[in-house]
Amino acid sequence: MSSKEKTITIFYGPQHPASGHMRIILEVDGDVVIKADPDIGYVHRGIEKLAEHKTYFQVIPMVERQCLPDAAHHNLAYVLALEELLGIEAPERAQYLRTLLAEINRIASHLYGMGLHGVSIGSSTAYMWCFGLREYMLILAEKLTGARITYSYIIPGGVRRDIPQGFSQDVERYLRLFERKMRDLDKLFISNPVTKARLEGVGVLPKEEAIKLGVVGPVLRASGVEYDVRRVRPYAAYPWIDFEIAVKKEGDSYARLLVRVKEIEESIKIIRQVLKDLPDGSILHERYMKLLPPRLKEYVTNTGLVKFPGVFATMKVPKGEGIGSVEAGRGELIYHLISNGESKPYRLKISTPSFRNLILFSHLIKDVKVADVPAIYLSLDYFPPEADR
Amino acid sequence: MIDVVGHLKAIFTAVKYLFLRPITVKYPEERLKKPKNYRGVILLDMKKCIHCSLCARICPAAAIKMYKHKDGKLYPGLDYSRCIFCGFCIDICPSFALSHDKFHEVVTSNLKDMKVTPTQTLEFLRKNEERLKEIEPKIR
Amino acid sequence: MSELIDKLVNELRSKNYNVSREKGRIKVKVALENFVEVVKKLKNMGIDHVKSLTAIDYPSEGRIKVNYILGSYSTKELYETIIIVSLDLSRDSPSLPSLAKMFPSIIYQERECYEMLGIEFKGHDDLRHLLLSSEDFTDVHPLRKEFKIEEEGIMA
Amino acid sequence: MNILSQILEIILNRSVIAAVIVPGVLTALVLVILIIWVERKIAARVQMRIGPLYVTRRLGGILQLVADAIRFLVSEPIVPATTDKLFYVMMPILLLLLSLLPVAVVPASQSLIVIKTEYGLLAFIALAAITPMVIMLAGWASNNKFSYIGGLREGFMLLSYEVYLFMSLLAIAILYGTLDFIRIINSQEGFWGILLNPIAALSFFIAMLTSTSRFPFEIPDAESEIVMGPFTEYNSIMYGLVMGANYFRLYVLSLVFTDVFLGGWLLPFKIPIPNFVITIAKTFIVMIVAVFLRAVYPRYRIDQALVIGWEKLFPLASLSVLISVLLKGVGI
Repeated sequence: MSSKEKTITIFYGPQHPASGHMRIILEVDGDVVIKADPDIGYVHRGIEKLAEHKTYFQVIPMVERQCLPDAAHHNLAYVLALEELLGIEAPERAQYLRTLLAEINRIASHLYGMGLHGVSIGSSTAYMWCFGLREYMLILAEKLTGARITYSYIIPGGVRRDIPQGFSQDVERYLRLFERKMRDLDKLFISNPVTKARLEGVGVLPKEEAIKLGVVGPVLRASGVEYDVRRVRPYAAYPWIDFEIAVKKEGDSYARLLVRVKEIEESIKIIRQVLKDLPDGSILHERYMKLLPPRLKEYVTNTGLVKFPGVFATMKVPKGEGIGSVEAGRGELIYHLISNGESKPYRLKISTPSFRNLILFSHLIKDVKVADVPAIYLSLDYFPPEADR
Repeated sequence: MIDVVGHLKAIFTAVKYLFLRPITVKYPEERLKKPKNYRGVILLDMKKCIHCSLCARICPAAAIKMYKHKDGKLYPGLDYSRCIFCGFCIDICPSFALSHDKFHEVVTSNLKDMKVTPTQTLEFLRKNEERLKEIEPKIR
Repeated sequence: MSELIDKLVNELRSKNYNVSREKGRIKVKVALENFVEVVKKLKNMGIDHVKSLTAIDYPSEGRIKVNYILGSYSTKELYETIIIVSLDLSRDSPSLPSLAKMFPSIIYQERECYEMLGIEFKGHDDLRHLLLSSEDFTDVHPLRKEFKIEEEGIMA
Repeated sequence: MNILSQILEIILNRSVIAAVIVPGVLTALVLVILIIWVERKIAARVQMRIGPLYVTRRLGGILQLVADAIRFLVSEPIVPATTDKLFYVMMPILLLLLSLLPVAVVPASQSLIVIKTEYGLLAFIALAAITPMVIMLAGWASNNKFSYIGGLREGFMLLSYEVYLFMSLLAIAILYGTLDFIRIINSQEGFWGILLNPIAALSFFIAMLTSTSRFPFEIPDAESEIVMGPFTEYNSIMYGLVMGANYFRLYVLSLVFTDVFLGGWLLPFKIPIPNFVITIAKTFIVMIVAVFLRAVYPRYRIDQALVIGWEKLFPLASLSVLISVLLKGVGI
């Protein structure tokens, strides 16, 4: 830097310890950021293009991989779009199981975001705690699906596995433990006066601005807009489930943290409700059950493990377009799937919450201290691989 | 004003945890018990295989390839450098020839060994399990 | 369905736009010259953000179809409705007016669409590459159909 | 024979022992290694982890830090091309020396003191005030944007914490009517300074946290904000020195805290152990409390730390001076 320049440019990432796989180009005057320009694409894998070269079924594990903390929701949104094209709806029990996994995953996803948010303002304890508590949810998901993060659990027409024996008791045990630890986390991190001092009034996003910028998820709800896809366009078992939408008016980093905490509490409630109200019945749609030979059908009903009919390998999907939208951990997630009647998608457009929140970087990180950059950035729970796809 | 209660609560909670047991699992000496139906490595029972190659067709990572065996028939072989353990091949197998093992920590000394031909699947698992036995994990 | 949505649909129909309506969805097919007018009308009726911008390449028909998925956060009656505005562009030199001034939420989506399919958004202040490197991908548009990916067979 | 006895006389000289062994270099080194281990273990425990374990497993990984030190020693030092090389290389060494220098006037027991002086407190303040300058210079010499911001932050922090650090010591000096450490300690017989003037103790403790950049005031080298602050460009042994220097500073300040507020080697009851052991043990406890806060707090923003310094702690330190004056007036 020459002595004449008044400002310096800081490359906040991709090698910065708190940046993730992206960079923000900051223009800094002393300790104040004047301008921020996000530069993304470091983890772009071209999932939309790759999807055009895979069969409908092969796309399922792939779409999960753009956002590992939130795999179930990507899985679900894609399958909803696909089911609209196929013109089927999963049986009720499968819908409840989808909701179960989605909520377990939402807790894990929020804890992931909160942990990183904690370490961004210096609380390594918050980081370790959130990741430790997230482990409980991963264990539950593992019991349900057989995998820790990449579930590939939801398939067109249903889900792949019924709940294992004794699952409800396991869930109750883990949830109790989880709730107890959450109360300690609240004392240690969330209500910690230093945390409050660092986050309150930082990165304020007023309601009008939030609406204008079209942001999504906890960020939107922390600014006072009561918009939750689970409520406005209910999918899976949400029409039958009673839950509150977490809303805050302040719109600052702390409100976004609190909205996540509240949503975790609601998710726990939903998980309990799902396990209480879980209806009996098949977990795979009638149309595909019919295709299975009797031996396999018996196996499915006895073990609760779904066997795919052979048609799944090369499934042809009617011409048309399907839209699947879910409330993912980070916000509204939309899959726009266009089929031309072949066995591979003609075009798959994924509108991810992280990508839609990207616009906030240049809006919120302006006239703030350098120290506030991580406090704002990670309060958005921005996940670079999800935005880059 | 200074939130004294908040400070004290935070400090006391931290002190409390000084005396509680850690939750860390000392991997690899200890490991968590894997649940039933865990999606680990994939085993092939060559007697049951009906050579339909559905597994290779559905494999999302193109990890499964069909190998021509001595008897002139096709059997699936798996490339673990690609496998993502989604278990689609197992679920689509109409004759239960493919199945999961709970074991999942696949390690080989070079990349070529990750490609497992149909006849090697069991041997591959055994080799890996032996490597683990050297550490003698405690299951928690 | 609420009255507001009825009113919205009727208004659009009265202008002879091609409007179809399903559960929770309104599809509007417009021509390029009416596009801005329709979007302005929608904006006046409470639509305030763009959820998704999808462009689909149809090389055999020589066109690129652009879908805008719009929604509203400010009007409660419109929460559940999504509005899909679609229009066709010629494949050779696709260009259409940018909505970035009207809906800031589309700025990055337009940038992505520009690099992926080579659609030019007139009036966008900052039409740079976003995800792809600008050196390797000038005039290469990966989401067009002529961009092929190698595929493997199932045999070893 | 004459030379040998002279050498022996030098070695057995109390000043030399004080400088080299207690409370000087050797004790400092051992305590620093121990405190880093304790810090990591405490943080791990609060975070439901185990912490360092595999080096000397039976002792709970206590030699982990020795292993780390060896790693720092043997890794290749890299001097970036854009730095001001002379200053860049010099600063870590200077920093280490200057951090430990104030220990020269601080006693560990009646006689274990390098330089016995009537103006110990004053000398300590003068010596302790140099290190922040070196940190700023290190940041400047690195010629890196993050180092530059980190150096500036250190400068800002310096302006705020020095004031209440000195004022709390002033309160003590007024209280006991002397600047001599040993006389201060002797006057605490029966009644420790922390009980007489707890406010001075509090503001000194917080100043200690701030000046050694401990949580919640870990501001100059905030990792998630400016990578490693002034030390971003430092690596291998140079970084090891920088990191050690910080803990040395913590040690010296804790020692002063013990001497001034915790009655040095005085105990309310009699036990037959050497005086310096008591002092060092107390110092270690103060250090543990200081590093424990890492597990509790996030960090403040720089402007908040400055506001806390000027609006809360400056009045508090002033109050402590007032208390001292009043106590003096009452005639204690």
